[in-house]
Amino acid sequence: MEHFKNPSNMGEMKDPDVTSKVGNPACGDVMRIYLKVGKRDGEKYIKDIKFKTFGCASAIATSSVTTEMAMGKTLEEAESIEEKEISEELGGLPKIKMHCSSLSANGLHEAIYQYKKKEGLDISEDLKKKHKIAQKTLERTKEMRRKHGLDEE
Amino acid sequence: MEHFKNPSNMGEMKDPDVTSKVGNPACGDVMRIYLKVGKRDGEKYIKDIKFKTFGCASAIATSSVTTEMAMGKTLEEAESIEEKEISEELGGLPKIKMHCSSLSANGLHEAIYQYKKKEGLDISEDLKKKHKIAQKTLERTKEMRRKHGLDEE
Amino acid sequence: MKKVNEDRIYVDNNSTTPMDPRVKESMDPYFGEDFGNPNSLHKRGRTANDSVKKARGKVADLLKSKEDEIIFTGSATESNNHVLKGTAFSRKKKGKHIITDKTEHKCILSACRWLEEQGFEVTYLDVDEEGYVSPEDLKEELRDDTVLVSIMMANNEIGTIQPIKELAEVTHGNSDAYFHTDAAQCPGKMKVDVEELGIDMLTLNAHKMYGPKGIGALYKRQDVDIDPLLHGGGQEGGERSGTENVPYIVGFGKASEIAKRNWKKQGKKLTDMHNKFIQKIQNRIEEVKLNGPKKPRLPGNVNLSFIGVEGEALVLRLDERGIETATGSACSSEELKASHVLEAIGRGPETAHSSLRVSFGKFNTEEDIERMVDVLEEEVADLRSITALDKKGKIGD
Amino acid sequence: MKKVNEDRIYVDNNSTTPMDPRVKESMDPYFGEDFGNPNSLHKRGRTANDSVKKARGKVADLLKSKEDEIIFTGSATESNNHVLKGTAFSRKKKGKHIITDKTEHKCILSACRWLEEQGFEVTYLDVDEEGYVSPEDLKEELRDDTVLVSIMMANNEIGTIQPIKELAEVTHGNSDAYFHTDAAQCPGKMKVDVEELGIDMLTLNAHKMYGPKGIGALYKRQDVDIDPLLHGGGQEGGERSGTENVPYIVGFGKASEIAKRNWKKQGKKLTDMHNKFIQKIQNRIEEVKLNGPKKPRLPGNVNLSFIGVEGEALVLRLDERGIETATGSACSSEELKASHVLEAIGRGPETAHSSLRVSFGKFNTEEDIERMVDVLEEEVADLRSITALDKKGKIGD
Ligand SMILES: Cc1ncc(COP(=O)(O)O)c(C=O)c1O
Ligand SMILES: Cc1ncc(COP(=O)(O)O)c(C=O)c1O
Repeated sequence: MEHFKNPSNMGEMKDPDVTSKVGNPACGDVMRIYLKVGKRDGEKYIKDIKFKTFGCASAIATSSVTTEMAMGKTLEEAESIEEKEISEELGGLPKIKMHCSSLSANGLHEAIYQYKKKEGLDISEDLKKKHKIAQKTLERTKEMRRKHGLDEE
Repeated sequence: MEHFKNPSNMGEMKDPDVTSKVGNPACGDVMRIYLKVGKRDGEKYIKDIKFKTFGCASAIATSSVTTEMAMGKTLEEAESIEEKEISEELGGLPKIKMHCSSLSANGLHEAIYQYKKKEGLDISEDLKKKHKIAQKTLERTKEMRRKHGLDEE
Repeated sequence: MKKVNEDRIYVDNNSTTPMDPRVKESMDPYFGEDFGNPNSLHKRGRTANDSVKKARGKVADLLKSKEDEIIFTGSATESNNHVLKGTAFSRKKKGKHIITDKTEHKCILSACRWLEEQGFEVTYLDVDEEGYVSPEDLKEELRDDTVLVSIMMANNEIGTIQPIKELAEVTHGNSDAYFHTDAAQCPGKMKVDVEELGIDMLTLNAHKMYGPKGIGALYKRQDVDIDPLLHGGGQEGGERSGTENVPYIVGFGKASEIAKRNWKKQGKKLTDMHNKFIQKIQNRIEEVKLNGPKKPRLPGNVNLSFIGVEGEALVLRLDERGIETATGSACSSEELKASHVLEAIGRGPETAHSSLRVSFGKFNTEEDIERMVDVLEEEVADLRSITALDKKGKIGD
Repeated sequence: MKKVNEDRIYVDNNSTTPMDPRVKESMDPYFGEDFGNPNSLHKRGRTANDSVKKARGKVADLLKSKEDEIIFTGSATESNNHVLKGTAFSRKKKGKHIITDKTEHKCILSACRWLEEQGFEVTYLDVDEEGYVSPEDLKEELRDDTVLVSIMMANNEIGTIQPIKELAEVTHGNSDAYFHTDAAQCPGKMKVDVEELGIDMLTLNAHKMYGPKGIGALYKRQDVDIDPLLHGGGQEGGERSGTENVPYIVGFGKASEIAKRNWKKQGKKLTDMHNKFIQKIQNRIEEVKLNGPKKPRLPGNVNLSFIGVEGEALVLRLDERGIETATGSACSSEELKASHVLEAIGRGPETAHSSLRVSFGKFNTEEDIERMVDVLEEEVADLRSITALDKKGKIGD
């Protein structure tokens, strides 16, 4: 669990091109991804990526791995990174922790979505769907917090 | 448990004046008492007493103690020996074994009943009642054996 | 292997067994440094968790089941209660009928009686004079609303080995009922292969196979779904809650490993011992009745009635002379009733109260047999000289 | 007394405790020569039986109950299931209503949920922000058909000590219901006197008081009559069947003897430790929330939420550095839900997922506190530098 003890690409980024936010604190997992996008051979690619995670050891480790995997990739390549690859990269996760790799994948995809939207780029149907799911989770969270009156806390 | 390992007055008696039989094999306890009655100072007394018991360790030990207690006593004295005294003589019996001391008392009382009946002596109401209970137990046993068809065994 | 007790002969192995020293050894670390709770996240917890997993694998190996089909419980009693009540309550919409037989261990019978009070219906199958349940009888009693059949693998008192494979086939071929067997007496002495037997659930415990007292297991086929008996923190995959008894689970694993390795050899040794013992007794003592099947019987199990000799008295006389045995007589039970098993095979009360159970285990030797027969001959003769019953075991006149 | 682990700091004593070496020692003979089954007539059986009796006396002494009011079970989980289901089924003609509260151990709550499925009705009382059940609330919910009230004595997560005496009085003064309390966390740290408390039933287990895992006890007042959970051979006076776990029963006896002798001293020591620890943390780390009552709390129990720091991650970071703790976060539970106890006292999910439970035991020392505070300060800072939540523990924008 080196990725848990000494995670890579961790922390805030100054002047990111875009930031995403995914997760559900009711489940104990929230993640932010910061992206800087560059251009290489006419293609947009991830020039820098950082994360912040509120989550368990697996969530932190998958965040770290995901950012390592995404770094330097073109947007299209990064968009196609799936949770399965992430957990494989980590040497496999227990079934009960699979949601952690899905969190990191979501965080990455959401960041790319936000970037593409901001820049007015084409967004694939698949990415749109992913974005919707991420949004819904956040909505549910807000609702729950309202319901429980949690802001008084 | 010396009375269990080496019971006193155990075994059959040749030419007894009377024999009694009490108990219920369904409960694992059957006892026979053999009596020889003598006369001393004009009073009838127990000149010799022996027992045979099919029963657990406590049943054997109480049989042994009961015969020791009765030996040499007048019939009236012996008639008044109660199960409580018997168990006390043995240093107390666990509650669950109290029925064993009652078995021995019953055996003794039944033998005296049979003797008095045979000799045409006066029988107290109390002794009559005790006899009736002993008879009923035996009856129930026979019935049960019939019901279970046990004689085929 | 060193005898557990040098001067006394312990032949009550169907009641409980001495612990194998290797089992004890396997448990020790978990009473010390490795005391962790398997549910904890930290290292001590994970160590405990790994050990439980390993032990589960060993029990699964013994039964040829999958790992996650093994649920650790607190006893065979608990496993049996779990099966009966768990099935009854979870399937009550499908039906409320259960079938078992009259020679089951009391934990099956009294759980069934309680279920009857709760509105379930139980059929108690008769057995023949050797203790066998008949597959035809079972077939006749199966109904559309039968949800469970529970028949023990080997009887703890009289050693009858039931035709489990056949009974399970009859059950599955003629109903939707689950088939459960209580196999507490079997491992380490005979083959117990859940696949081959074709059963749905099976009860085990450790203390009949040289493991500790107070731990049991339940094999439950993956697709069998019943209610838990102990609800709570969700241990054992939610099937049986409560902090895991790590040392005993590890010990159970070790005992299973040994049982799996040795059952053939042990089964043969114990069978030879009980056969030799029965023959010697029958040669030297008159009026002895063998209770249970002639052969084959549960390896090591002997049950004899010495006519006219009350069982409890005989057990205590033998005990005085250093031989530890058991009886189906029950002069110290609340109801004073002799064994329900002996009654079920048609023994009358006198015979039932005259029973002696001798059960050999792996620590017994040939010399034990010689000494036992000598002592038995003397004590039976002595108690017969006191008995109030006649030669046929009757009250007479 | 020698520390159990020299290099690692174990502060998860509310989960399970290391075994006291004297307890281990007391158990050992029963894994060897004295392996007998207490139900056997012979000497080995009687020896075992006597030992069980003696141990029962010691547990009774601890609680100031009568000997035959103590029933040995396989765990606190079993004792609690026994009380709930046994009372529900035996009193169902009188009524089908049970009252408990939202902060009970899961074994109470899930047994209640199962009973609801069987047609019983359960009221789960709210607690205030420190975790207290209010006697007034209880009074309001009591009904003619209430048959049982079950409120724990001290909460295992947040250390709230309930006003049991008062709650029992309210129950008995306003209904025919039995009053039960789960006191698993209490012995050896505080007074547990069943007479003084005026309760009908009480749950205990050994592994929270330096005894073995896999044994529990149930105090049941003589005149309280409920159904058994484990039916069978009639052990424990027919209240709980199954061959007795003699070594653990003996160990439980020993642990009780020690707990009875030392509870005052230990209670004070543990209270001092938790107070000192809380204070140091609050002095050195910002944005820390104390969960549970300010004081008095269950001696040794600390529950803190480090805002923005997920609990499971913190536990594992501390574990890497040799400190063994627990959390109310449950990233590895099926439902991913944080502690129901923290929810019941009004903690939001972020705070609940940020909780750390530290529970001191008798083997901890003052030096442990120093080292722990240093390490915690570092790890909390590090995890806060990664966290996606803002300073208030919110998601922000
Ligand atoms: C208050 C309380 N009740 C019940 C239990 C259950 O104990 P066990 O898991 O040993 O059955 C625990 C411990 O986990 C507890 O703290
Ligand atoms: C066949 C059988 N089933 C169940 C049991 C009950 O075992 P335990 O008392 O360990 O629960 C026994 C042993 O007594 C047994 O022989």
